[in-house]
This record gives sequence, structure tokens and C-alpha cells, in this order.
Amino acid sequence: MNSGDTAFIIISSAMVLFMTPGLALFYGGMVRRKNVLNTIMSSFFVAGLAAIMWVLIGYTMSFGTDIGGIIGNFQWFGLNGVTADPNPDYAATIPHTLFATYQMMFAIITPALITGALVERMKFSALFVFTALWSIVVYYPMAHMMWGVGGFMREMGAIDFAGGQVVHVSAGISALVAAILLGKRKGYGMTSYHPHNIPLVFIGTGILWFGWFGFNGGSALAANGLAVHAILTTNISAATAMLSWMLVEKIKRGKPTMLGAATGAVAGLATITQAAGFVPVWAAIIIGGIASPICFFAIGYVKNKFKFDDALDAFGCHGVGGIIGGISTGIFAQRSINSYARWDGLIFGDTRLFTAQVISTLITIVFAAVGTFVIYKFISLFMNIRVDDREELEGLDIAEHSESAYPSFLGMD
Amino acid sequence: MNSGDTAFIIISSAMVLFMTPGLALFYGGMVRRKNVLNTIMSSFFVAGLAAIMWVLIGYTMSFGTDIGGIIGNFQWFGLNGVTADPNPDYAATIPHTLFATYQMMFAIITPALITGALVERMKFSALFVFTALWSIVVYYPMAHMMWGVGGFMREMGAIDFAGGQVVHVSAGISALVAAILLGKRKGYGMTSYHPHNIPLVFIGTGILWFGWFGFNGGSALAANGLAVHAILTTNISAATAMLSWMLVEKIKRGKPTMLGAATGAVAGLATITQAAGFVPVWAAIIIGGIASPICFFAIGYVKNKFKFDDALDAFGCHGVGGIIGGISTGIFAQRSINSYARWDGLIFGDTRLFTAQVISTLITIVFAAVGTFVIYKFISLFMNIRVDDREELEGLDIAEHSESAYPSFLGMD
Amino acid sequence: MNSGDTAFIIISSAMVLFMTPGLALFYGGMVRRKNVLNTIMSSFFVAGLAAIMWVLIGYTMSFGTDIGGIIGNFQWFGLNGVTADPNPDYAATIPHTLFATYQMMFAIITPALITGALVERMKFSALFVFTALWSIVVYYPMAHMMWGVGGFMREMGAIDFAGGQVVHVSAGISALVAAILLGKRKGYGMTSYHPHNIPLVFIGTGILWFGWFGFNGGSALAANGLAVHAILTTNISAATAMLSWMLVEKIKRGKPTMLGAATGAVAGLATITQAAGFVPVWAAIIIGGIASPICFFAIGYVKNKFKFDDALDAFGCHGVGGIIGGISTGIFAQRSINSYARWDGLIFGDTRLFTAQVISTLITIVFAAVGTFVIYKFISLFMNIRVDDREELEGLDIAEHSESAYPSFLGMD
Amino acid sequence: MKEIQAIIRPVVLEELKEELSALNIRGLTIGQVMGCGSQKGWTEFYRGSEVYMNVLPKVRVSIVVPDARVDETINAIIKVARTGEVGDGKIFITNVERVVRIRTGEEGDDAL
Amino acid sequence: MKEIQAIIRPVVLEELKEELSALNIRGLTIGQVMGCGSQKGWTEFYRGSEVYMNVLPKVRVSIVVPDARVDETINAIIKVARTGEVGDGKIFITNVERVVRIRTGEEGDDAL
Amino acid sequence: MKEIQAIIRPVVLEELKEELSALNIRGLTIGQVMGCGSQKGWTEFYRGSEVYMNVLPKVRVSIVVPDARVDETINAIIKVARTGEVGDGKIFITNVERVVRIRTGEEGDDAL
Ligand SMILES: Nc1ncnc2c1ncn2[C@@H]1O[C@H](COP(=O)(O)OP(=O)(O)O)[C@@H](O)[C@H]1O
Ligand SMILES: Nc1ncnc2c1ncn2[C@@H]1O[C@H](COP(=O)(O)OP(=O)(O)O)[C@@H](O)[C@H]1O
Ligand SMILES: Nc1ncnc2c1ncn2[C@@H]1O[C@H](COP(=O)(O)OP(=O)(O)O)[C@@H](O)[C@H]1O
Repeated sequence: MNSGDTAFIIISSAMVLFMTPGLALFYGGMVRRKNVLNTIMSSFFVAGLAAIMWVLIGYTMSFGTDIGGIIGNFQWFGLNGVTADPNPDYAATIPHTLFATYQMMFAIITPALITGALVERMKFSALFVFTALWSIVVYYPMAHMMWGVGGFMREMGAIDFAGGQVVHVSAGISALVAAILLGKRKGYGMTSYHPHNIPLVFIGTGILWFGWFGFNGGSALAANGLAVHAILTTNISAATAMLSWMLVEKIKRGKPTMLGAATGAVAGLATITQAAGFVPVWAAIIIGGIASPICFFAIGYVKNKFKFDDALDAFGCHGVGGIIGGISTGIFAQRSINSYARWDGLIFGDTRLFTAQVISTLITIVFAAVGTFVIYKFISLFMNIRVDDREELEGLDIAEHSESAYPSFLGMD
Repeated sequence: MNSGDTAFIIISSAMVLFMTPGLALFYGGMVRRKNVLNTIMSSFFVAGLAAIMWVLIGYTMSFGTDIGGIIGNFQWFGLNGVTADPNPDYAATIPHTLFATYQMMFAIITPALITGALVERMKFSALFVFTALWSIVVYYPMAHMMWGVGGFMREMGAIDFAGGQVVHVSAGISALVAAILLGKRKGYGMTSYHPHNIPLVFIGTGILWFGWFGFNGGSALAANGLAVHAILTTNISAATAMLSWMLVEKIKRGKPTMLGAATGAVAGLATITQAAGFVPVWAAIIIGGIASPICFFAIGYVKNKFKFDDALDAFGCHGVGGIIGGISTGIFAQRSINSYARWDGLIFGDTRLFTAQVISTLITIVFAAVGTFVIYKFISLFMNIRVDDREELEGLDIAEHSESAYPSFLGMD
Repeated sequence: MNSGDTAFIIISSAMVLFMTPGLALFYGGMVRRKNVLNTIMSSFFVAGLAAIMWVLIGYTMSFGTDIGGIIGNFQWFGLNGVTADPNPDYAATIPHTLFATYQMMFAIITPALITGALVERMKFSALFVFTALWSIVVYYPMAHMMWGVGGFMREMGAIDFAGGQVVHVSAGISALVAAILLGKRKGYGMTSYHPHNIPLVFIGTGILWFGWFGFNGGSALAANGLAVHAILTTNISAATAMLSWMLVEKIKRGKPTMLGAATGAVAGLATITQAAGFVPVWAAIIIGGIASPICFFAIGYVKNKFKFDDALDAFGCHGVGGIIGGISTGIFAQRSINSYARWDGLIFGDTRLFTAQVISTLITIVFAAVGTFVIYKFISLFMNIRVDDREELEGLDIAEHSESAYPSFLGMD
Repeated sequence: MKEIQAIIRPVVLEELKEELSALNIRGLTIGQVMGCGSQKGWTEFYRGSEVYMNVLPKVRVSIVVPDARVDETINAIIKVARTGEVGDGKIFITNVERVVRIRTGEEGDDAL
Repeated sequence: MKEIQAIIRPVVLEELKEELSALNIRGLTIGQVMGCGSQKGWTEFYRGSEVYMNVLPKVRVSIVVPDARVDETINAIIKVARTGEVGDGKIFITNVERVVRIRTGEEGDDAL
Repeated sequence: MKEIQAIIRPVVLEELKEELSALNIRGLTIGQVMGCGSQKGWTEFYRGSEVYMNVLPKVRVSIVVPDARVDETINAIIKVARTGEVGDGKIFITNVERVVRIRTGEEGDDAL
């Protein structure tokens, strides 16, 4: 066991945990005032539910002994048998408990990401059930298939450094499917839903960016050159994506916006996630540079064209970003940077990794979409998933939680 | 000296420091708009006052050579003699200066916690004096008795991993006593004091949770398996407590609330603090699970019954949580997890630790209550402790600081 | 390579990065509601622009092989040749890539600091160009001269632990010059510009203080006793400066303010930056203690006297604080604390360091002032630097970004 | 001229603007208010304590129109704002003696 | 009917609501305003600079009542809002020509 | 007495206060409102989507003055608020039947 690595991953765990409140703020600032608390809560409660589930069944289903390349067995139920001794299968220099804790944070933020597409109209009780089922049906298998020993995507050579596919693609696609099933918010297309508090969005952005150092850097699972490489590419991608979003806005609208810069940065972070520990620095510039124009197109055009109501662009930002990242990894990965990759990327003349990446991305898309569809339909047999019209008008803070975000803000009491 | 451990505790120090602004926001969002800045300031100024006092006299009074089991001597006055060499009495692998710095952060946040019970009516000058005296009369002895070599609670075998007793019980009880002495806010029971800005409360919650990894994890004083164990139980307890608070609300009120989820998480964090590095993972689930119902009961019933005005529930959340944590440690601690404990907990068939925990908790309660009472009465000989009625109506931001929180928020200038 | 040191500097990098959003909030809360987003954006976009520039040319120009004591050559263009192997010239125990990444964060926050003087009236496009040019003309040479091997200030024995001079003096002086050239805001002296959201300022303050542990502590470039010493002096200086600001306000105005306490803390942090790893603990108390009265005087009197419109006191706080810190280092530095210093400070009887500090401070002032003047005049040949009167009245959020900070805050939609 | 002051639910505002603009009534001024009346408030919960919100957020729309257009304006408001449930709000009509358009100094109906 | 517009200190609002409801006057509309008058403002300090706040936060309560109830309403307001110190506020009474209850279309005193 | 209600651009507020105080008119009440009229709004952009803001922030200043001072007040407002561009705002004058100063109970012009 190495104390430097352990220190690094403990702090990284805290940083990734911090991203969930960060995301809650990022999302919370973007909704209308009457839905703020419901939106924040929708991300935040996952830090409760998914944590407990992870300890009980999630970790073992994700990283336990492989069953059919799809899922882990129950050997570590309730973290039994997970001790302070390192598990060399996953991280040879840190306590096994730490690896499990660090991974817990990913299991928390992933379902929280989905909620961005569902806010302002979904019942909280339905979201609660959805999150529990989605973790079991989609997340644990995804984590196992990609990262678990014996997982079949891992076996076929697909690589995902910090969860571009396990986290972002799976959440983004699920968000899209659920948003379509849930239907549009009242007045979609007629009324404009502008954010109620952009500084709040910005606070969230700052926390997310900060936390992403733990997310991508920590995924090296050691405080070594690879971790440094990952934070460097991560920061570069965020920077380029911020600038390229601003550029797109400047060209299309005449002026760059603050919300745009923040959105671009997050898109750049989501996009590099899969690639961070595999691609050279110059490739990170390219990856960040293309992330924003493509996401901008997905958010500003595709969404309007197909008229699905991905309220806060969980798909447009994380889903699309994740897919770009997965493909880019297949293009730019270099074994000399990280020999966990079995082959070099397309640009270095080898097609095998690229193929594996494309296939695994497609599988992820199909898997997440089908899983989400099934869960959604299943839940709808038992309960209303959507609030009724009146509650939607009134706002979900009152309707679902009987509280309001700024009850005495005006100072009239 | 170990660089991994040093890295870990430096960052942990920063994280615990960060909790004080986090607490200020947590509290600040919960008061009415006219008292926001005074509330924030009441936590924040402690980061100035308690830090200086710590360096001058606090550290040596807490950790200096024992005098009578109660207090340390002045050998390290002004940190003289505290060098980069480790002090094996407290932390063998990190600089002694780092141990002193890390402990400083605890000496800062503890008095800040108390202010939650006193806001919206206490004079700032009185709070300033109170904080200085309380640090000397209550905090340094408490820290010494529990953690200092020769401290008598430590000698009798009581254990407190990260300050459940030194920080939370002592602050919570002091808050209760001071709140009773200070009296209720005007209109208590008639007017409703609802928060002015729940997203602000939430920002504070996020920072507190993040920082608590440094608070409880760092208390292992090394980046080792024990630190990992502590962050794992910490996170689990927070998660369970959040869910159990939501459950209580669902049962009693029909709907879970955002503020409730945040309160539950903080209660879970406060409760596990004493136990984090001693109890098994499954016990953390239990501890978190019972924390919220009990705190809910204390806040929603006991407080209303006895009609003391613990404005932001410093007692109901930290005091009560701390006491639960102290007792729970006596029940669930396991020597195999951390041999600093001399005996196993009650559930493993040994009553000695349990007895020590109960006694030390009682002593802490009495000590903090008497200390606070004496200080309060002493101060009231020299100065008004409470603002006058008119200032209370006007709001303490204007009355005490001549500024307002959102002076041009309405954008009319 | 040492994993503890690496862990420490990776996290420190994240913390320093986090300071830029923190600064954006600190500044953003202080402007009027109509200029919030422009102000935030002015700090935040630098995290994009300066990061890319740093990777491409900034690092090599700052730390590449010396040319004439002034600037580095292009050997590491695009970080080519910067690998995971340590570069013993700068940091012998961490990857060279990490040193470059860590330094990147300083290159980001420095230009962001300047914007505090320019908000509420500068065109965003002009700021964009200004930031790019300023990085090249002022920052890279400054970093090289002070920290680069062969840099002439370094050669003459001047010392700057964490950027008091490279960051704070250079930014503060540039802010002053640019603010004078830019002219006052409309209605300066007649209207009062009060902040729109002080809790937002406070969130920024909390993040800045937290991040400063990475800023000053990380500048030891290893998790060792020196890093601990630096965070200890840093925290003490912040604490004393907070208290001394409150004291000044109490004396001059009768009441301490929240914004004052926050300003004092930041002034204390800025002031100690240059000295943190060189001066004894007791000196940090003095340095923090004098920082606030002097900055208060600069902000409350000098500014009003000379009627330049340093809107958010980038000069009054960082410039003045930085200068105090530079001189103080010459007075209080002690070789026994850090033998990077060639000589002891004045108070220990040696004048050489003091002389070097005074000279290097003067050079920095002249260099930054002239550089900024030239850049400003150059840009004004091609574009308007200031928005027109109408846009200034309307607010820069709408005028420059077509968005508003709290579009639906009132909940009327 | 008359000032028509309508206290309505915030959610109907958007529709009202459209309805009025269809009638070619373009000038209006909106304020955020809190109201109480026969409508019951709601109960909010803060940390286990019930807080009864007896004032509810409403929007106050003020429209100054020539006397001849009062009725159609009222009807337009009723059309969009009526849900039939308590809390739909009220319309108050007061007399306006003079109107001045600041930009031009015009007075009377021309100024509207 | 008359509209009684009272500009009062924010702190008396809660009490006023109770007082009026004791009189069985349940309908009212509240707005947040800033006012200036004979009352002096206060000085705030931002980073060592004095800022004189010449407008102070007030609450504007508007109550429309039948003519017969004007006096008792005024008295109720005075009762709770008077402290005797400058800044207690003003009451303005204007005539309301018509009142419509949106929910039912009722007009006149019935609509209140 | 008359109530002069001026809907103006927020930026002229400061100047208006000075102008009125030069005329020795010290009492006024200010509210934040949103308005629409002939002035076109602006387009804001949120994540690539255009949002047309058809209501613009305005300030509503209400000044109650004795009948004799109405004209000079109107002129003062026009003086500072007129830019000549669409959106300068409107002034509405209504009759106020009674004024009561809460502090003293004074009525009529004395109460202003
Ligand atoms: N007498 C009144 N004076 C002023 N405002 C009133 C009055 N009565 C009602 N209002 C306003 O109208 C709103 C709706 O009135 P309410 O009585 O709740 O419902 P309804 O009009 O459907 O009976 C209230 O919230 C209040 O703002
Ligand atoms: N002539 C006026 N027109 C409109 N509002 C007024 C007028 N005079 C006073 N007010 C309002 O009444 C409030 C209190 O008035 P003020 O003169 O300060 O105290 P008092 O009524 O006790 O003499 C002011 O803040 C303002 O909002
Ligand atoms: N008929 C009206 N009723 C109420 N408010 C109005 C009316 N007409 C205009 N206003 C208010 O006056 C403001 C300015 O009016 P507008 O027509 O845009 O410009 P202008 O007065 O220069 O022609 C509007 O934003 C609105 O708040």
C-alpha cells in the first residue's frame, strides 16, 4: 500500500462526491424559480440512495466475480470481504475499501446526471424508484462490462478511462429516452424556459470543474504520471471547449454568453473523460475543440428539430459529449501513454481499438436505451410518473415538497 | 515523515477550514433576509479570532504537557518549539506543525457551530467576547481531556475519533444553554421564521459534506486503511441519515423536503463523527439511520415543547447527533478496526467502553453547560448581549454592520 | 518521483484552478445586478484562453531555457519534451508535466485578478485581446525573471514564494494602469455602486481561502515541512488581516462589516503569498496585521483622493497587498526556514535580501505598468476598449452577452 | 382613460400578454405582488415545523386604456385568467385623469 | 369602493394581516417598494466607502373595501403601524369605479 | 391631491430623485415593475436558443402631490426621463381622495 496513492484517491473521492451537489446547483440555477428545490433534490437525494445501494449490492454487482461478462456476483454483498488490503485486480497500491469508496461516487453522480432531462415535470417518488432500478438494471452492468474483470466490453478491448461511456453515454442516452417517454413540459415551444439564476449555474460549474480533477485524475488510481497526464488533458479539453463554444456563439449569435462558456466547459470535461488517460495533449485540444460545436448543434438544432424536451441538455451535453469522447479515444489513444490500451488509435494506423470503441459505444447506447425504456414502462404500471398539469403550473417545489426556494427573499417578513 | 500522510493532512486541513464558510452559508441561507450578513459573519469571524488564539495559546493549552488531566501547560506558547519534526505522541508521520494546523481548523469550526442557536438577536460584540472566552474555558480543556496525552477522559478510556464530543456535543450543549439565556426572538411562536434562501443552505451543505471527508478521514492522521474506513462510514452515515430524514418527513408530513434532506445529511455526518474510525460499516448504516428520526424529534417536538429558541438547531442537530454518536461508539466500536480503543463495544459483549462513553458524554454535557453559563453571566456584567427590540426588528445586518446582503439586487440602481 | 508529493501537487493544482471561479464569484457579487455575468465571464474565460496559451507557448516562455534573463525559449513549445519525468531544475520529485500543470493555474488566475479594476465598462472583446497580449508581454516574462532558471530577478536573489510579485503585484499594478486609461464608470462619485449580492462575494471568499492552501502550500512543490509552514503562515496572515480590517472599521465607522472581513482576509492572503515559505510564524501575524490597515487606507482614501476607478479594488487589495508582502519578505525572511533564500531578512541584520526585494518590486511595478500601457494603447488602435454610454447604462450583461443573470428570478414566468 | 388593475395568478401572465396583443393592446405594466383573499394558502414545512403561507404570489397587471376599451379588456382578462377555482383574482378599475407620454409629451388617448 | 393604499414598515405587515382579518377584511395585495420621505435613510459601508441609502424598504398594502368600511380600515392600519417615529408611512385613498371577481364575474361590493 | 405614477427607465431613477428633491418634493414610493409597450424588447440567448424578452425592466415611481404641484412634477419627470427614444415611459395621473400620515394622523396636504 502506498500512502501517496491512498491520499490521492481519498481526496479524489471527496472531490467526486462534491460534484453531485455541484451538479445540483448547475441544474438548479437553470430551472424556473418554482422548480429549484425539486431540481436540486433530484440530484442530491441520489447521494443518499445510490450510496447505500452501492455498499449493499452495487459494488459487488459491478466488480464482483464475473458472471457471463455482464454482471458481478454477490461475493462482496454489504462490502463483506472488502478490506484495507489492496485488491490488485483493480488497484494494487490502495486499500480495497478505498477503491470501492471511490467507485461509489461514480455510482452516485451518474443517475443524478439523468435528472437534467426530466426536471420540471417528473414526480419525485417516481424518480426515486427509477433511480433505484436504473442503478441495478443499467449502471452496475455497465460498470461491470466495461471495468469489471471479465466484463465483456473490457475483454473485447474497449477502454473507458474515467467513465465517458459508463457514466456520460449511459446517463445521456437514458436521459434522452426518459425525456421522450415523459413528454414535454407544458407550454414547450411556446413559452421560453429561461434560467432563474445563472450565478447559481456558475457555482455549479466551478465545483464540477474542480471535482473533475478527482474524477479523471483519480481514475489513474495512483498519484503518478498517468494521473497528471489525465488532469492535464482534462483541463485542456475544458479550456478548448469553452473557447470553441464561445466562438460558435460569436459566429451564430454575435456574442458569447456566460451560460454558453459554462456549458462548453462542461461539455469539454464530459467529452475528454473517456480519453483523458489515453490520448496525447495535442489530441485533447482537438477533442475539446470539436466537443462544443457538436454539442451546440445537438442542443440548438437537433433538439428543436425533433422536439424532445431534454430540459437541461443531459443528452445534448453528456450523451453527445460522451459519444464524441468514445470515438475520439478510438482515434487518438496511444499505448505509449497508457498500456492498459491494447492497441493504438486509428490515427496511428491501427483499426482494432477504433472498432472496439465504436462497437462498445453502440452497445452502450442500445443497452441504456432499452434498459431505461423497460424500467420506465415497468414503473408506469404502478404509479404516475408525471405530476399533473396543475402541479406543473404551480411548480414542483410546492407540489412535491411543500417548500419554496426563496421563501422570504423579498424581505417582506 | 511520510509525504503521503503529509499531503493528506495538508489537504484535509484545507477541507476542514473550508467547512467554516460552508457552515456560514448553511446558516446564512436559513435566516431572514435582514439577518443574513450577521449570521454569515458570526461563523466567519471565528476563522480569524480562533485561529490567532490557537496559535498563541490554544494549541499548547490543548495538547501541551498535561496539568491535572484537565488542561495543557504553556510549553508551546505561540507555537514555540513546534517544528517540522513529527511529534510521535500525536502523529508520528507528519510534521508537528501540521498536526497543530490541522487541529486549528477544529478549534475554528466548533465555536462557529454554536452561533446557529444565537442568530437574529445576539450583539456581535458580545459574540466576539463569548467566542474568545468559550474557546479558553470550554474548548481547550475539552480537547485536552479527550485527546491530550494525560487528558482524563482519554485516560479513562473514552474515545472520540474526530470530535463528536469535543466538537459537536460541546458546541450543541453550549448552544442550548446560550439560547435559553439569550431568550427567544421577538414574535417566536407567532411569526414563522422561514429561510430566505434555501439554495444558499444547499451550497453550505455541499461544502460541509465535502469537508467532512477531511474532518473524519483526516482524523486518522495518516493516509491509511483507517482513514479510508472513516470516510466510508462517514459517507454511509450521511447517506442513511438523509434517507431516514426523508422517510420521517414522508410519514409525518406526506412529502420529503430539500431542506430536510440537507438537514438529515448533516445530522448523519455529525452523528458518525465520534464513531467513524471505530465502528464497522454495517453499524454506520444503523447510526445514520437512527440519527435523523431522533434529531427530527428533537427539532420538531422537544424544541416546540420546551419553547427554547435554538434558531437554526445547533443543539437539535449537532448536540443531539453528537450524543447519539458518543453512545453508539460505546455500542458498536471494534478493537479490530482501531486498536486505539481499549475495549470492544457493548454489542460485542464488553461494557467498559460503553460505560466510559456514557460517563464522558455526561461530563461533556455538564462541563459545556456550566462553562457556557458562567461565561454568559460573566459577560452580561459588562455589556448587553442582546440587541434591542428595535434593532432586532430592523435586522442585524443594518443594526450591527450597517450593510445589507442584497443591496442592489432588485436592480433598481 | 514521490507519490505523496505528486498527490499533493495534483490536488493543489485543482485547488488553484478552483480559485478562478471563486474569484469570479467574489467579483461578481460586488457589481450591480446588470453587470454580474459580464464580470463573472471576465474572470472565467481566462480559464480557457490562458490555459491553451500556456500549453502552447506560455510554459516554455516562462520556464524554457533562459534568453537574456528575461524570457524562456521555445524548446517546450506545445509542451513538447515535457514528460512524466521530473525536471530537477524546478521540482525533483514530481512529474515535469505536473509542474507545468500547476504553474498553468497561476497563469490563469493572474489576468483574472486584473479584471476587478475594469468591470462594468470594458468591452469583452477588448478584454479578450488584452488578456492574450498581457500574458505574453507581462506574465510570461515576469514568471521567467522571478522563477525561471537564469531569470534575472532570481539571479539577483529576489525571492517570491508563491507569486506575491509575479501574480499580485503585477496584476494589481496592471489593474491600476488599465483602470486609469479606461476611465471612470459613468456617474462615478455621484452614484454609489453598491454590491448586488454579498453572500455571493462570500462564497467566492470561502473558495479563495480554501484554494490558497494549494496556492501557497503547493508552492513548496512537495508535501513536506515547508509546505506545512506555508499553509500555517498563510492561514495566520488571513486570520490576522481579517481581524485587523474589522478593527479598522470598528474604529473608523463604529461597526465591522461582513464585506470588510472578507476583504481583509483576501488582503491578508495576497500579502503573505510572497512570504509564506520564508518568514517565521510570528512574522505572519505582523504581516497580516498591517496588511488590512494599509489596504483599507489605499481603498478608502487614496482611491478617493486620486479618483481613479479601480472598481473592485484589484489594485487596492492585490497590488498594495503584494507590495507589502514583497517588502515584508525582505524584512522577515529567514534562511533557516527555507534556504532557497540566499540571505536573511533585514530584521536579522542583513540588508542584501531587503535590497533585492525592494529593487525587484520596483522593477515589477515599472515592468507591469509599462507593459500594460503599451498593450492598452496598441489595442486602442484597432478597437473600442470601452462600451458606449448607452450600453454602460443598460448593463454589460445585455449589451455584451445578451443574457441576464437572474432572468426569471422574480418568478413571474 | 381607465386604469385596469388585474391581480392574477402568475402562470396566466404569458397567455394574457398574447391575448391583449391580439386585441392590439400593447401597453402594460407588470408587478410582482403577494395576495390574500378567500383563497387558502398552503402549508410549507421547514425542519419539521409547519409554516402556513397565508399570502400567495400573484401578479399585478396594470393596463391603462381609453374608456371605450375597458370592457373588452376586462373580458380578455377573464377569458385567460378564469379557472373557476378560488384565487383567480380580481380586476379593479380606476379613473385616470391624465396620461403623458414622456418621450413626446403627448397627452390623452394618443399617449397610450 | 375605495382602494386604501398603505405604505408601511415591513415589520408591521404580519400584525396588520391579523388585525384586518379580525375585522373580517380578508382581501389584500402586498407589494415590496422602496420609499423616501421625511425619514432619513441610513449609511451603509462598503469597503471603507460610505453609501447613503436614501430610499428605504417599505411595503405597499392595497386593500379595496366598500365605502362604508374605509374608516375602520384606516384606523386598523394606524393602530398597528404607528410607532410615532418618522417613517411610519402614509395611507392614500382613491376611488375604485368597478371591481370584478375573475372567478365568477361578480361585480361591485360582492366581488370583494 | 393627485397621485403621479411614472413608469420610467431604471437608470434615470437616481437623477429623478435629485431633481424632485430640488423642487422640495421629498415623498415618493418606488416599485420594480416590468413593462411592455411600443418599445421592442431584446433577444437573449440561452444555450443556443433565442428567447425574446418582450417585457422590460422599468421602475414605477409614485408621487402624491397637492393639485397645484402636478404640472411642475410632470415637467421634472419629463426633464430627466426623456431620451427621445421609444421606451421612455408614461406618466399617469389619478385623483387621491384622502391622505393620512400614519405617524400623526394628519390628513390632506399637510400629510404629504
Ligand atoms: N379586497 C381586496 N383588495 C385588494 N386585493 C384583493 C382583494 N381581494 C382580493 N384581492 C387580491 O386578489 C387575489 C385573489 O383573491 P381571492 O379572494 O383569493 O380569490 P377569488 O378572487 O377567486 O375569490 C388575492 O390574492 C389578492 O391579491
Ligand atoms: N408624497 C408621497 N408620495 C408617495 N409616497 C410617499 C409620499 N410621502 C411619503 N411616501 C411614502 O411613505 C413613506 C414614509 O414617509 P415618511 O415621510 O418617511 O414618514 P412619515 O410618514 O412618518 O412622515 C415613504 O418612505 C414613502 O414610501
Ligand atoms: N397603456 C399602458 N398601460 C400601462 N402601462 C403602460 C401603458 N403603455 C406603456 N406603459 C408602460 O410604459 C412603458 C414604456 O412605454 P413604451 O410604449 O414602450 O414607450 P414610449 O412611452 O416611449 O412610447 C412600458 O414598458 C410600460 O411599462
